[in-house]
This record gives sequence, C-alpha cells and structure tokens, in this order.
Amino acid sequence: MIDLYLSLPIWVQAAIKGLIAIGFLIPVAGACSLAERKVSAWIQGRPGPNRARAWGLGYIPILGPILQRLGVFHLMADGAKFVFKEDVVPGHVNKFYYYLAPLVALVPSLCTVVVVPFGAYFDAASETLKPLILADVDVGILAVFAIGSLSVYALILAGWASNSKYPFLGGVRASAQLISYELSMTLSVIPVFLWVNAPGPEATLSLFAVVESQSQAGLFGGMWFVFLMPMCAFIFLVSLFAETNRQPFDMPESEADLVGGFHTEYGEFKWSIFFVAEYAHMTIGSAVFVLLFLGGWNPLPWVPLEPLIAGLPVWLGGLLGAAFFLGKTFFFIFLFMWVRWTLPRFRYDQVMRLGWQKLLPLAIANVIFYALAIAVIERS
Amino acid sequence: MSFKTVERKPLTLAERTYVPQILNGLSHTFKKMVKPNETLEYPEARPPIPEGYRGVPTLVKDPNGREKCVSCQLCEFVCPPKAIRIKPGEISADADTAHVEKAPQEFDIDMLRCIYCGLCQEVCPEEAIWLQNVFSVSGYTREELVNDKERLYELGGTLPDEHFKWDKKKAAEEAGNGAH
Amino acid sequence: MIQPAQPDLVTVYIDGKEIAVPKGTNVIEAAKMVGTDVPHYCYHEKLSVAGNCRMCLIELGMPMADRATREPIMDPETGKQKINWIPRPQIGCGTTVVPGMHVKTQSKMVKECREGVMEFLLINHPLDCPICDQAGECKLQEQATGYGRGYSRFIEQKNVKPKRTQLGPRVTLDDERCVLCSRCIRFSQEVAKDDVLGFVDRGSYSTLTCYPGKELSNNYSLNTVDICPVGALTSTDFRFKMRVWFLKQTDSIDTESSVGANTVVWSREGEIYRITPRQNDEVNDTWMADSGRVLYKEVQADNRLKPSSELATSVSAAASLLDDGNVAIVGSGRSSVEEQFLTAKLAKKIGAASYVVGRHGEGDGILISADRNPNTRGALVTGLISELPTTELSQLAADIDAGKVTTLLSVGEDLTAAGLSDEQLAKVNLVYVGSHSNATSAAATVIIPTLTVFEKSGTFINQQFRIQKFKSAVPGLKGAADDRVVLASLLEKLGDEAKGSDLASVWAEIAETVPALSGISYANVPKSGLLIDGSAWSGLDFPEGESLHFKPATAEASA
Amino acid sequence: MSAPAERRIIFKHIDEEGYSNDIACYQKHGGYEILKKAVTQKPEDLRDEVKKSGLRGRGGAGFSCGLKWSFVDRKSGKPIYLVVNADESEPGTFKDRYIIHQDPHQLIEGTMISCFANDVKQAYIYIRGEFPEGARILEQAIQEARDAGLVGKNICGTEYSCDIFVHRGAGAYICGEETGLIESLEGKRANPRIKPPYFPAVLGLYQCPTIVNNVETLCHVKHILDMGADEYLKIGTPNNTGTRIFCVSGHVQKPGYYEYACGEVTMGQLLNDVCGGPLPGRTFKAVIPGGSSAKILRFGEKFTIKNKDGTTKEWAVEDIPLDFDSLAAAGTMGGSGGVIVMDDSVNMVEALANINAFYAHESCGQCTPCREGSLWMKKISSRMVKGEAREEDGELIKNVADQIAGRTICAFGEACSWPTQSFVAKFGDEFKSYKDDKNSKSSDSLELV
Repeated sequence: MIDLYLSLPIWVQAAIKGLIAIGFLIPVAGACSLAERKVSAWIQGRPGPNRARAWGLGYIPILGPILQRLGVFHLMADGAKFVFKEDVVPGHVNKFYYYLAPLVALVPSLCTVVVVPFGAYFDAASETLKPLILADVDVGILAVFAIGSLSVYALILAGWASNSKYPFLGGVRASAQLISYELSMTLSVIPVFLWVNAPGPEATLSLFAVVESQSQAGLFGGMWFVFLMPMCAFIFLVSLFAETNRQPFDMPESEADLVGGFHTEYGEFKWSIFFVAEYAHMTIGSAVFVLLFLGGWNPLPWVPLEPLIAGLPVWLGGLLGAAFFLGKTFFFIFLFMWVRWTLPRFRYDQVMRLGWQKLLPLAIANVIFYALAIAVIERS
Repeated sequence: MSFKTVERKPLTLAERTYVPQILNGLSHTFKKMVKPNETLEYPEARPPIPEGYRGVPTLVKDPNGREKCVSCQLCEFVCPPKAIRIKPGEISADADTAHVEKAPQEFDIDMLRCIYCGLCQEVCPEEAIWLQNVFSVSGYTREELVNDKERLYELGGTLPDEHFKWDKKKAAEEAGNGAH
Repeated sequence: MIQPAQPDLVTVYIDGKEIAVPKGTNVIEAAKMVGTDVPHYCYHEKLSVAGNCRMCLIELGMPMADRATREPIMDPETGKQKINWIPRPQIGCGTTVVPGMHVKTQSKMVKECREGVMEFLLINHPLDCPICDQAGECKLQEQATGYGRGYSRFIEQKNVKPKRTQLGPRVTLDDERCVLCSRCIRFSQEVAKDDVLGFVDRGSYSTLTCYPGKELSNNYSLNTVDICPVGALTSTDFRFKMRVWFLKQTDSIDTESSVGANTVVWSREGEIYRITPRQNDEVNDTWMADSGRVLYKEVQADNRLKPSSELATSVSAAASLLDDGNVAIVGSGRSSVEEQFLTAKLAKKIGAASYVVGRHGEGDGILISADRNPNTRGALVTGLISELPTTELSQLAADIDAGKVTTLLSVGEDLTAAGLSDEQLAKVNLVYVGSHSNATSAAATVIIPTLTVFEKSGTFINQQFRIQKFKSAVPGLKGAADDRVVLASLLEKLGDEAKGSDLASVWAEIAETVPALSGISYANVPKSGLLIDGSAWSGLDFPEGESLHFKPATAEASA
Repeated sequence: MSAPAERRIIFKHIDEEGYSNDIACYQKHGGYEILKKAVTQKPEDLRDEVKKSGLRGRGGAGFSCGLKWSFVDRKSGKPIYLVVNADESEPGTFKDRYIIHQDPHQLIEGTMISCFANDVKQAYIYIRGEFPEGARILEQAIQEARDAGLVGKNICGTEYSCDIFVHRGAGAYICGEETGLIESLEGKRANPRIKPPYFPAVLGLYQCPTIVNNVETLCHVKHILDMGADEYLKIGTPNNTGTRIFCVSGHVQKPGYYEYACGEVTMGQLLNDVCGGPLPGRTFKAVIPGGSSAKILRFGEKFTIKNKDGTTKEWAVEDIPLDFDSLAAAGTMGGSGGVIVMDDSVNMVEALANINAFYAHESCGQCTPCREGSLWMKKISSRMVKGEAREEDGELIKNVADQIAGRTICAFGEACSWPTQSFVAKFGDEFKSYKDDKNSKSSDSLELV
C-alpha cells in the first residue's frame, strides 16, 4: 500500500496528506468542543451533555448508553446542525470579507499542521528515526509562526466586515493582543534552537531536530527542554494561551463585555468554522509545545522512543510514537480547558500590561541569559 | 461609624507572579473534577419526596374503592388560579354508594393553571383531593395537560382513610334509631 | 315616663340603644332596625310565629315600679329607673314590644342560650354540608360560625331519618337535615292554603312528612325550599346542579302574569341555574309561583331562533317591506315598556294599525293573575293600544281578507295562536321579530331573532300600575339582537331621527312623550318598583281578580 | 315523733266499705248538695271564696287556683271553657286516677261548681288515653248526673246550662301540659303553645278563654265551698292550704296514697311511720318528693332554711314538712305529690337512665333544647349503663340539662332537666365512678314500653 502511495504523483500524495490532515484536525476540533463541555461540566460538578441519543447507535446495548453519557451524540447532532442550519447573512456586512474571515481563520490552522511532525517511525533502511510529517521542511518552527500568525487576519476581517460595534472591538483587540504576544512567543523559542543548533555543523529550524536533540543519551541529552529551559517553556505557554485566544486571554470574544466579540454577527456553518479553527489552532499550539519542550514522541525524559520501537513493525512503531505524541498533546488541550475553567478572564489593560511590560522584558532577558549561558557552555 | 484600616501585608514575589495561586486554583478545580458529583442526575435519579409534599393534585379513593369526592366544589371555589372545574352529579339510586348521593360527573384540573398551592387539599372536607409526589408534568398539547376525572383517580390511587364517615353513616342507617 | 314619639310608635331599648318602633313589632324586627341581628330559624316575617327553634332567646326587662304606688324605682347609682330583668330568657320572635321594654341581645346568658341551641341543633344534624345544596345559604352553617362550639361533645349515633324523600314533583326532602322549624308547614297552611305537611313521631325522632296519600304539589311548593333555613327541603330541579356561591344574582321579574312577582335569576357564566323570589312587600312578599321558576329553560330551548344573516341586512329587508303602506303591527304584552313604546312609535311612523294579543287564564288568587301578559298595562300606557287586548285578532284577520293589510309585523307573537289562519299569513308579507320559532316565524318573510327576558333589560308595568325593572342576567344568544335595538333601527331605516337605542335614550324619549311616565327614567325606578298613575285606564274592565296585595278596582270600589 | 293522723277530705269516703262510684251512693253521702247550693249564688262570690281559700293547683306547679280564674278574659264575648286535666302521666303519681275510679261524681260536682263560678258553658275532661276504665267510669257518671239534671241543660232547675265531655288523650306525657292539652283537645299534635301570646286564660281552647284545672284541684273547690274559705284556710299552713294526697311508691314497706293537711307531716314521718320505713335490711338513699320531674333529695343532706324573721334552721330530708313552700325551700317541689322512694339497692345512674328514657320518649319535639337535649341525655345515660361510661359523662349530662332548663316553650324543659341536674349534683361521685360491672344488663331493661 505504501508502494502504491509512493507511486502516485507527488501532488496527489500531497492532496492525500492534506485531506488526512483535514480529516484528522476537524474531528479533533469537534471532539475538543465536546471535551470542553464535558470538562467544564465535571469541574463544575455536573454530568455534562448526556441527553441526546442517536436513533440507531444509541440503542446498542452497553455501548449506546456509554456513548450517550459521554455526549457523543450531542457532538454529532451539533455538527449536523451546523451544516444544515440556514445561512443567515446580516444585511449590513461587507459580504466578501465577511465570508472570507472564516476561511482565513481555518486555512492557516490547517496549513501549519503540514510542518508539524506528529510522530516518528523507525526507518529500517537508514536505521534512523524518520518523522511522521506531511512536509519535513527545514524552516519548521518559522513556518508554524509565519502561517499561524495569519489567523489574526481572520479576526480582524471578521470584526471589521461585520460592521458592528462588538465585533469591531473584538477585531481590534485581537490584532493588538496577537501582535503583543507574538513577540514574546518567538523570543521564547530562540534559546531552544540556540541549544539545538549550537554544536551542530548544519543549523536547522526543523521541529524534528528539536525532538531529536531531546532524545539523545546523557544527562543533558535526554533532558526535555522544559527542565532545561523552564522559563522559555513558561513564556511560550503563556503566549500560546494568548495567541489561541484561550481564557484567560480570550479578549477578542469575551462574551461578558463584547457579546461574542469578533464572531457576534456569525452563525451556523461560518461560525462553526471559527470554532474549528480555534480548536485546530489550539491543537497545533499544543503539539508545538510538546515538540519543543516535552520531548515530542519520547515517552519519558531520558527514555527515547527509538530503542523501544526498533524491533517492532514499522506501522506499529509509528503508531506508538504518534500515540505518545498525541497523548501529550491531548493533555495540553486538556490543560487549556482546565485553565479556562479555573482562571477568570483578564481585563484588557492587564493583558496589554502583561504582554508588553512583563512578558516581553522577561523574554528578552531570557534570550540574553540563555545566549550567554550557551555561549559559556560552548566555550568550555 | 468608626473605621478601622486594615493593614494589608505586601505581596511576596511569588504571590505577585500569581503562579502559586494559579497552581492552587488548578489543583482545586482538578480535585473537583475527579470527585464524584454531589448533585442528583434528575430524570434518572429522583429525589426522595418528603411527607406533605405538594405535587400534582389528584383525586383519591378510599380503601374500599369508593370515590371520596362528593363534588362540593369548595376546591373549585378556593382555587386561586381557577384551575379546577367540576360538574356535580347525582349517584344513581341503585349504586352501592347511593347513600353518598353526590359525586362529580366531571372533574378537571388544568395543570397549566395549577400553582400547586394545596388550598384544594386544605379545603376538601372529604379528604378526597391530595397533592401527591408527582412534580413534573409535561405534554405536547394544552388538552393533554388538563387532567380529567379518570386521570386524576389514576394519579391519586387509594389512600388510607381515618374516618370512613360515609360507611359509618350507612351502618347507622342500617342499624336505625334502635341502636341507642 | 316613656312618652311615645308618635301615637303608633313604641319606644324600646335594645342593648341600650333607644328606638321607636311601630306597635306590634316583635323584638327581632325591632333589633333589626337598630342593626342588631337576632339569630333565628323558625321565625319568618311573613309567617305566623311558632317560637320553637329557641334560637332567638333574648333577655327582657321592664322598668321597675312600685307595685302599690306605681312610682318608678330609681337606681341611686345611675340616677335612672331600675330595670327588672326577667331571669328566664324570652324568645325574640314571640315577644312584641311594649313601651319602655329593655332588651339585651348580647348578654352572657343570651350567648349561652344560642350556643346551647346551636349545639342541640347540630348533634343530630348530618355532616353532609359538602353534598347539601343549601350550603352557602344555610342558616345553620351561618350561625354555627357565630355560635357553634367548634367541636362536638356528642359521641353517640345520630338519629336516622328518611333521606331523599320526594315530597312532591318539585321538592325533595332530607329529614335528617330538618331542624323542625315548621316554616314549610306554616307556609303551606297560611300562604299556599294547601295544608299537606306535618310532623309525625315525637321528640328528636319527629319527622316532616306529607299527609298520607297527598303530595306537596301546589304551584307554590318551591317556596318551602326557599324558606327552609337548612337543606331539608331542596328543589329537585336545582338539586346537585351548582353550589350557590358560584351564582351571580340578577334582579328580574316573573313574566307569567300581570302580577309581576319580583325574582332573582341565579346564573353562572351565562347559564341560568335557578330563579327565586325577591322580596317586595308590595307585590309578592317573599314568594313566587313554581311555574315561574322554570321559565329560564326557554333561554336554552331547542326552538330558539338563530341568526341567519347580519342584523343590518335583515333590518333593511324588514324596513323595505314595512315601507309599503298597508301595514299592521302586532305588538306584545310580553314586550317591555321600552319595546312597546318603540313599537307604538313605529306604528305611528308608518301609519299602521297596532294590536296586542291578549292572554287569559285562571287566577289563583295568590301570585298568578288572570291576565297572563306581564305588561298589558305597559301597552296601554305607551299608547300601543287603547283598548284591552283580545285573544283573537279578528279585526286584523278581516283586514287581511279584505286586502287592507298586505304587510304584517309581529313582535314575538305567534299569530296562528291569535286566530289567524295559515292562508291569511300566506297572503301578507310577514316580518317576525322574536326569540323562538313558531308557526308565524315559519311563515315569515323576514325573521329577526331577538333575546329572551333573561338576556335583556327593561321594565314591565304590572296589574297595580307598578313599573318594575328587570335586568339582563346572562349574555344574549350570539347574533340575536335586543328587541329594543331592532325596533330602533327599523325606525331609523324608515326615516326616523336616530335617537339611540340604549335604555337611557329611549327613556328620555318616553318621559317626554308618554304623560303617565313623565319624570321617570330607567335609572330612577327603585328596586321595588314605582307606582304610576293609572287612573286614565280605570274605565277598562281588566280581567284580574284579587291576589296577594292586589284588589281589582271594582272590588275596591265595592269594598 | 310519730305521725299525725291522716286528714282525709278528698278521699273521705274512698276505701269506705260499700262506697261505690255510682250517683246514688254519692248522693247518699251528701253529694251534689254543694252544687245545688252554689247555683243559687253569684258566680263572683264563688270565685272570691275560692280565691280567699288560697287553693293551690294540685297538678304540679302549685299555682293559685283563684288567681288563675281571675286571669280569665271575661270581656271578649267569646265562650269560656273549662278543661279538667285528667292526663295524669307524671311517673309516681296516681291520685287522679283514684279519684276518678273511686269517686267520679266528686270530680263532676267540683267541675260543675267551677263551671258555674266561671260562667262556663262547656267543660271537657281530658283523660289520659291509658285510662280506658277511668274514661268509661266518667262517661257513665256524667250520664248519671246528666240524667239527674246536674249536668247539661238547666242544671238543678236553673237557667244555667253546662255540659261536660270526656276526651281521651292519645297517650303522651305532654298532653298534661295545659297548652299541649288544649292543642290535643283541638285535634292537633299536643305541641305546647308559646306564652305569650297563647295564655289559656285569654287564647285557649279554640282561641277562647280557657281554664285548665287538675282533677284534685277541682275536687277541692267543692270542699272549699262546702266548709267555707275561712274553715279551709285553717287546714294546712298559711299559703299552703288544704290537704294533699301523697302517692308513695318505691322502696317502702307500705306504698300507697295518703292524704294529709299540707305541711302537717314531714318526709320522715311519711316514710318511716306512715309507710312503715325501708324494706328489711335496707336504708333509704333518696326520695323524689313530687313526681319524677321533681328534684331528688338525698338522705343525709342538710338544708339551711331561712325563716321569715331572718333566722335560719337546718333540716335533714326527714325534717322537711310536705307542703309547697317547704319543698321549694329545699330546692325541689311538691309537684303532683308522687313520692318516689329509693333505697340503697338503687344505682343512681341506672335510675336516671330510666327517667331520661322516659323524658326522651315523651318530649313532643317542638322546641329545640328539649327535643334534642332530652334524647341526648338519654343516649348518654343509656350508654353509661351499657358499659361505655366515661368519667366526664356526669358533667356532660348535667351541662346538657343546664342548656335545656328555662329555655323551652313549656315546663317540660325543666321536667326533663331537673332530674338530671339534681341526680348529678347530689350523686356526682356515683356518676364519676360508674362502671357497669353487670355487663349482662342490657339497655332493653331500661326502655320504657
């Protein structure tokens, strides 16, 4: 089958890969929405969605009730609902940008997945680990940042195109906030790459390389960067929250003061695209964090994946790697939700102050510190 | 009014980062999440209904299966939202309970109007109307939510009787005046 | 010492309140005048005094005087004449006032007496208020609240007596509820003159019953139900139909005959449940005939005329027919004064001859008179007719045969019953304005459905020339129009100046044009009616004989 | 102190050997002489004589006969009736029956004199339905007198005519009440009338002035005119003139009737000396001095009596002189003279149950307190006897009686409540502790037939 795949023209392969990415991310985003409802319910001492029961599936003994209690049918019903809802367009909007905004939101999130490795398999031919990735490009993290930052345009477009106060404010907030935290975020990963590339002859920004460097032997080799550079991880994490518009940083849509923020005027399928985009964004962000700081697909610190899967069939090893990776990613997604239902939302000025006055200086200081530290280590 | 100014301790560095507090909060919510729920999962699990609960008004029969209501219409009169409608009627002379003389021909309680105040139960001289433990009523049409006599008896069932007033009356009638 | 203010007045002191009352008044009535209620069961102001319920016991005292010298004995403390209180309580109903009498209606002894009597009355009374039709207007209930103990000391078995006895075709008796006040017996003897009721057995086992082989079937039997202070006597028609507290009361007039007994119509949500008499001491006291109590059934009768077209359409159709010239109008002695006035006006407007159909029966000397039209006098007063109406409209029949009348308007009268043949009706264009269908409505070209007396308001003039009001008790049948409105719109269609069809407007016009009714308006006719001057018609030979509170002019003259 | 001898006026010849109730025998003993003398006198004088004699009615209430006659409305133009109340139904009383059975002409003579004195043209003897023999005797005696020209048209040759009719009652205690009697005589239920306005003296029989007198009273009229008011006044004590017939029944050795001057004999003398004392081995417990409706006296109780001069004296039951006023002072009444004696074998609750059963049966049912109260009292006492007594029943039954007395149309209210009131008042302990240990006793034994 792999042969068949490899025999296909390259663009078809790319299309298949893209479809796989979409086919993976969109359900994950949907599942996230369900997970979010369930997590919030559990934290609040509720059972969460558990009423809906699909006509066929719901009546299977044992499984049916379990699925019902998990609210799976709600997810299905919601999805179907979004698709079949009447498409309403407010009369006062700029239609072109109004329709464009959800697309702009979704496309970058789906694109970034291309450069994010989500596992590794043992390539028997080269006797090395190869990343499970759609496009193993060398720019890696830069591609993620570059494409991911585009999503701010979605918010700005939505806010502006809606021609309405709240969305507009939401859009403005989004632009300011995303720009603010992008700086810190980018700065926070510099030490990682400094460290990864320091001794190597060939510099790379590949995320695979980052994981590889966390899978080496030795005390520092197997140490995940979260231990090596906790401050980087912290700044990255905080910025990630802000970048994905997650609580406590969900200024652009903060329903308490802006009704729905940038998507106030959106409904039905268009709105669900925003929704999917947000979760996709979150998933990617989590994945990147795992790759950068949590050793990617390595099961534990100082326990690399490679020896574990060396003797296994390729597919099983790949699956195992992906499983470790996705497990960590999903934990992070859970963390996002956990934080959301724990912390209250910031005031907008606090967000700005935190971003510019606290986090950015900290990030700069952090870069300088690690740059010096790495230089010192290199010299020695 | 006298004021007392409370001196607040300045925040420590750790506190100023809020990180410990955030972690504390996260641990709190996590504990909440894994703890079993204290709430009741309502439609499947039902709360215990205490004695004297004012649920749906129903009509009851006495342990002998006699309908207790004699259609005195006091409940209809007292009902604040006018949810009760009674059409009184006579018990036919050949019936077992002919000595009671009167019984409702029709008895409707409009549950869309009922406010569960229990005045009907309070006022009933025959202890025929009881607010029992059914508390959630639903239906798809207005008509469905008007409980007629048959439905009211179905809901009400039989309750124990302390008096057997009419049975005693019948017994006295049979015994006649010679009994004393 | 005590000087009566007027020769026929007696000054008495009731609970210290001084009041002058007419001679012969009893203590209950005197107390009523000072606003004190003396509870009672057996006493009824229109019946003889029996004094058997003992509920009205009061304390009685007379000013003390020296036996020998007749000098008043003064109380040195108060400076007033000492009162010699009779140690035993006396009945209020059987005690007529004498000058200087002192009465205590609220003393401890009186209260004890009332409570004792209440307890006695209740011990053998069944606990069936929930099923009893009297509940809500039951004296026993009322006074149990005032003087009841609130609990029973009686643990023995209650007496057993006959239940559900059919005393007559209209009256059901429950002997267990009877408090043996004997009001019904006295009524039957004294008012209905049909002495069929009596007690059998002794003591607490006394039982009201009919004399063997007789039944309480006189036309006044239901008055016993009205005066029964408890639920012993109930109306078979009203039995178990509705609790009285739901019923709305509307003042009305019995339309059976020219007596015009005052009535109350009891209805709930547009449905009439019963009719009872309303006290008018000048007309019917507190009585009415049984036959008048079932008249409400005509409201829901199967032969009610139902509207087939809009009122305006049928009025136009009727007006165009009436515009033709050779018109005769048959008014009705059952129409109200207002309707008769408008009918008369209509007749004058189109130059039509007007008739009224007479109805005669036998008077019973009480509350049914020989003239069975409630408002014959009204037709005379309003000028609708000038002669007494006849039962046969032979003149009209001749006119129709002669072709002098080609259009006929009947206001609620069945002309076949008044002697016109079907052929004669077929010859004319017939307009029928009425509430129920009959042979005339079947032959009519235009039918305008109208209301029954229970659905509209108006006035009647009874045999005494007393103008009395009736009011609408229930809303009219949907689409049927008030006769008054119909007649007024006919007038308007025929070119008359529009003056409004509401009662006030019609009465403004009546007061202006009818001399006997000048100065009267609907609003100022009192509840008990207003006597008008009927001397203009004293020459007519009215068919009524003597009845309660009425003597025919001839009898009066001879007497 | 032994008892004085009997003073027989009414019963002078009764019990005499050979004395029969026909007119010949009566006239042989001087009968109808007084009537013959009386019809020659002025009626007013006769009335004055009776008034002067202080004769008190012997039917129960002890109301002055002369006063009663003086109330009669003589100006109305309506005929005046005289009704002889021979409806002797008070339990324990049997004097009138005896007079009628033994000496009917004495009654007829007394009646005719009274009729003449009151200008009565028509007299009725209302005799109890249970006395068929008495009625027959009276009918016969009246016929004899009529034949002799003493009753009927032109009595004793004078212009005066008056007839007497015997009317048999249908058997009810209440027919002995004067207005009830009148109603019954009119052919109606014997429901007593309300006073006012129906005083017999004004609105009596057929709405005419009516005199209702007891049999014994009318017999006394004859003797008053025989001996003269002044002589008559000497018999008995002031205000309690004449003789009384005591009908003693119950637990004494020699029950029967005894005629004594009023107040001449005390209760103790009557019971112990005259009637021979209690039955062997028993002691007296209680006595009812004037028919069952009179209040009971308990042996052993003491009465403090106020004399006219303000001093007080103390009486035991045995010391009470048997006249109207003394008995009234002791809280009871002379009533109809039926003395009912009970000894220590009697249980008072059961005795009262018996009396209550009688009164509940006899209440006419007209007015509420007596109608409902008498039956209630009966129900309570019957229940007690049946073994369902409660401690509070004595109080309850007395309270019920209190709610009757004084609130009824006629005196029946008192008649039925006084026994209860006095029984409970004087034997309250027995009521409180009453428990029927003789369960075999059924209530049927208490039902009056």
